[in-house]
Amino acid sequence: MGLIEGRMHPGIVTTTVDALFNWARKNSLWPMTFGLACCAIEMMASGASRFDFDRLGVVFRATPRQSDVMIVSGTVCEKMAPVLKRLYDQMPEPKWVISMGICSTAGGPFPTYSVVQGVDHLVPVDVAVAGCPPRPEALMHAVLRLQDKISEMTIARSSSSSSLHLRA
Amino acid sequence: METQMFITILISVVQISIVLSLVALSVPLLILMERKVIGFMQSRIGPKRVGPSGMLQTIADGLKLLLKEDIIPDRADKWVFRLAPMIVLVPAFVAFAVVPFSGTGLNVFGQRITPWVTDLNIGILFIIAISSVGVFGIILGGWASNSKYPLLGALRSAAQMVSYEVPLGLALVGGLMWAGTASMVGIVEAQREAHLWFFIPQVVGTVIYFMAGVAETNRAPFDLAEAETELVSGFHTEYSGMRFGLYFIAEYANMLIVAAVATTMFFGGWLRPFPNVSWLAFLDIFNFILPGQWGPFMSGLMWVIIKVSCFIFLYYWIRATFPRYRYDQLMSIGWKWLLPLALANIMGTGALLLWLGQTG
Amino acid sequence: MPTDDTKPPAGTPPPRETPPPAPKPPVKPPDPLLAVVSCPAPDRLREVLPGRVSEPHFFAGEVTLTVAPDHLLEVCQFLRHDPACSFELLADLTGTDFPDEEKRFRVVYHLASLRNGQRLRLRTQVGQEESLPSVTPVWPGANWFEREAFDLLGIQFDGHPRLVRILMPDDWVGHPLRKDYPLPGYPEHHLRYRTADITRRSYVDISWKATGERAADIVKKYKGNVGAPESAPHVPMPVDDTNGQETGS
Amino acid sequence: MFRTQEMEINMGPQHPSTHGVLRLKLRLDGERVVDSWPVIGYLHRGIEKLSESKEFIKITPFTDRMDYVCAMSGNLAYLGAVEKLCGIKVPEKAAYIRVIMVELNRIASHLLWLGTHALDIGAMSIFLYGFREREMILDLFEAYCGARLTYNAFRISGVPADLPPGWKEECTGFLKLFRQRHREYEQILTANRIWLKRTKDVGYMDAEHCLALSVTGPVLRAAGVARDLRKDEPYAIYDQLDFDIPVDDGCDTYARYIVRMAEMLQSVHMVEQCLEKMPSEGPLMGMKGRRMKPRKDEEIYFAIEGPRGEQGVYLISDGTDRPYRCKFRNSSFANLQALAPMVQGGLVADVVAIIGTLDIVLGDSDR
Repeated sequence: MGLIEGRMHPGIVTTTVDALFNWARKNSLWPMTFGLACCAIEMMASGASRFDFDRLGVVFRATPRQSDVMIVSGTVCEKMAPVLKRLYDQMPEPKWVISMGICSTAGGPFPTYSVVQGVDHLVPVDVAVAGCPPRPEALMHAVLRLQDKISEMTIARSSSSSSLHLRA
Repeated sequence: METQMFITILISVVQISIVLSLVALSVPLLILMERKVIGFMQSRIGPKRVGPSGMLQTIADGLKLLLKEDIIPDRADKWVFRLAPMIVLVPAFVAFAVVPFSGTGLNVFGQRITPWVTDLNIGILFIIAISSVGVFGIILGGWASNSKYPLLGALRSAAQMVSYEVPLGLALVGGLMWAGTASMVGIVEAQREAHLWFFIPQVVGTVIYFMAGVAETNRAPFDLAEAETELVSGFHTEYSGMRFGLYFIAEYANMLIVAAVATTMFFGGWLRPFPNVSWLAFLDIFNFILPGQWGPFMSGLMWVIIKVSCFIFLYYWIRATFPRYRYDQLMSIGWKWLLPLALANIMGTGALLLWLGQTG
Repeated sequence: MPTDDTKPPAGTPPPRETPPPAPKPPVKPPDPLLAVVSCPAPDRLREVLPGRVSEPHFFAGEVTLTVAPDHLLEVCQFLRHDPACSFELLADLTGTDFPDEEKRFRVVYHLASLRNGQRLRLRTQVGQEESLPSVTPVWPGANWFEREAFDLLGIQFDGHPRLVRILMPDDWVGHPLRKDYPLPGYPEHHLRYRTADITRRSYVDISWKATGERAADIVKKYKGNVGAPESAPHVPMPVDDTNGQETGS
Repeated sequence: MFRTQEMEINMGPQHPSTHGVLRLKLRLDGERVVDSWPVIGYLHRGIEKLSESKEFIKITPFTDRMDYVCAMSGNLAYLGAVEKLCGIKVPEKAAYIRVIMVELNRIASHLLWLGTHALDIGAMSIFLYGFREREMILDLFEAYCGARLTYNAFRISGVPADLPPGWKEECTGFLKLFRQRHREYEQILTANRIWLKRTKDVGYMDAEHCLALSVTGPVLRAAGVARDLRKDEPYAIYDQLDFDIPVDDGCDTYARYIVRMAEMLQSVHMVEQCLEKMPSEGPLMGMKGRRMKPRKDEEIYFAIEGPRGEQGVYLISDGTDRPYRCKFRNSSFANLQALAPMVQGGLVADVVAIIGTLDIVLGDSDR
């Protein structure tokens, strides 16, 4: 949780503040430099000249402490799973997860002994991108969808049990 | 008597707040410009979506950082961890107290307001002394995180800053010898009287100063303390949210200080190029646009801003171009090249001044 | 016999493009894949170390020699250092599982000689309980290849500097490339790497130490890796779910 | 009272410059590396096991996903192995198209290496310039096979389609532009003092040690050994092309940089020749149908020169249309063994440079 989430009763009207905060959050999504497999190359391509993630305010940060969104770009293997989980736990709230590509979404073409069949076994996924690997445009679309999702957030205490996050 | 004192204090407070807000506001602009400038150098666009042409990008970043969860690692030294970013930030801002932003002051309600907070007669020394305090913030931050990469970053930073303080200070001595004063305002006035910017006789000093300044501010190619590809994020690896933001702001404020000192010391502060050549007076355009006292004030401010911006642009340009030095190479440059050169520069300047004094 | 060193490297060109230029076999076999190619190594071995290796097998321009594990190191030393052979490069080392055969694993060594432009495959058979001599004294590069064979197939190499798993986690149970290991693995083995319940904040102790301790128990329990374990080694994870409890207020 | 203590530090699996999920345990004395232990396998996806249950033709997509930076080479190595096992001939035109694609992909792969290597050392703009040109190559691939990264562009015994109309012109235009851009990279880096300081004598490994550790490819060539399978054991149509093997005897990171930069130009030269020599008409597939019956109980090893070194495939047939064993000998795996000896005694900053210079792809090494 951030600084003020969940401290206000849901009855309190917080729309303007919500709008401001959500605007800030969605326009400054810093993903972690966390490449796993093939998709990581496309993730790099998304940050590079032609697609230029910086336009959307997306800057890759090296440390989980300073990042907001984890792009799981590639196959998550059993050996990697605990690391991934720990990295997720190290990120400060509010945080989001984009599952990039079919491997991290559902195991992809690897129904094998060493592949985690979907990263949602480990961390809660906000946006899943299809493709093997997805094109940079698809990743960009995922970021835009995540921005839509963030626009729905509220700092008031949520009435649903799954806490503050998403109603989108 | 009491009212006079009250007014003096009030003026100081106003000056301080203006300077503080000016610096604080220019930091987001600097960050935005960095992303834009480097973006263009790398044949991409840079922030474009947030606000008109991405102008609000850094505002959004800052607000987001404020709203992030503030993580203090379990095994960190909690108080030092909290304190460290402030130790970095405060000196970076305090140093602006002696920076002259323009030449002539303003008369408001019969009170004279100078375009600098104070004109210490040891202005340069004050800046060097204050800015070296900032090192502690970095060292303590890295140490208090109780994590290995930050510790390595802090060690690098400590060694780097200690070694580059020396050539940084020595590089300024040559200029001081020309100026004959350590007051920031006095230095500029000396340049007006000498009819030349001090970088002309002090080319070596200027270059050494700028190199040491880049190293002091932990910028590429000397950004070893936070070398992203080596030490993850260096000393601030464990910092999240606004505490990281403070480090970030301090870094840019330090860049501004280095640029401002270079401007004052070597590039004639608020003076236009060739201040004694009268037909160049048209360069001070604000003298013709604005009435009365505002004209000279704004012209001086314009020159300071232009010169500082050039330095900042140089920072960005270097960052976009150069690979990073290695730790041991950095040390050897500092001690084996910059320090002897700076000393030689002082000797040469002394000899030159002696010769000039005898002949002239 | 083209054993002289001055001959330019003939290589082992693929037969589909250019037929092997070197010596014409007396009787052309009907299948071009089975053509005999020139390679000095079998003859040199026959001269110097008689009886150690089998007759060469030719297929698709490749030469295969079979060697018993006892003579492996000796033959390798010879092949590496003999000037007529001079196989400086161990291109590959791998094993294959043949569960129906008496000696279960077939291990192959792909050697390449840069000086002579030759390639050679050395083949040996080893049983599940037996071990092979490590060829790391001859080619230090065999280190990781042998670790991989140990990891994925469970082949033991004597004299290896540090024979530990390389691709799978250190505490993995079983050797996946064996033919009796199912492709999806044993899901029970994976569970300790998962967290079943996901909340926004779930701090689960997944430190290496913790998994290591638990893994030791698993290894004790399921020694020998074939067949599904009786019970899943899944330990329920502590979950911090305060968000849900506070909603009533 | 005062004592020094060695520090153990974990580089990776999540670290900006480990090129994926390599983990490197380092023991440091200050900043100097005393000991290192690379840990791989964080991307082990069980492709070899998976291949045993697939038909020959269905394995090709997995080869894309191993060395995902140079997927065409992976395709070619695997398909070459299958064709060798079954004795299938590839039509000349298809071989030309394959070589064009593989060489273009080699350029793309080297560009990625250049970008990430330079980024690790701190020159960030090169990374973006490299990607800019790489995108042009990907456009060419996309026009040919529809994919940007995992192509699956070849089939057993040939290629599925001819070059689309206008492709040759596009390609020629790109190659012309690329030569010019290549000069720009050289201007930025080759004589750059900082670059020289950071790469000269870093990661030294001579030919003898390279061979002992099964290291191949540009690393071996930068140690003065002109080992290139395209010349030594020519496959496809490489014996009809005129090209040089860039060799440097510096044995260090800078020499590898020089070799790879020269290789890019050689690839450009090769593609130009191929575009010129390629027959305009001719069959594209050497066989009809998809089922194949290799001889029972035979094994073959087929290797090509990938951008990272010898890229081999070892197949054992059991007479069916599936391989009994399919082992990929990937160069990253073997080359990674050189990492520990290379970083020994260096600084942390050198570790990063050495990881970059080995040009590893973790999918390639972990499979």
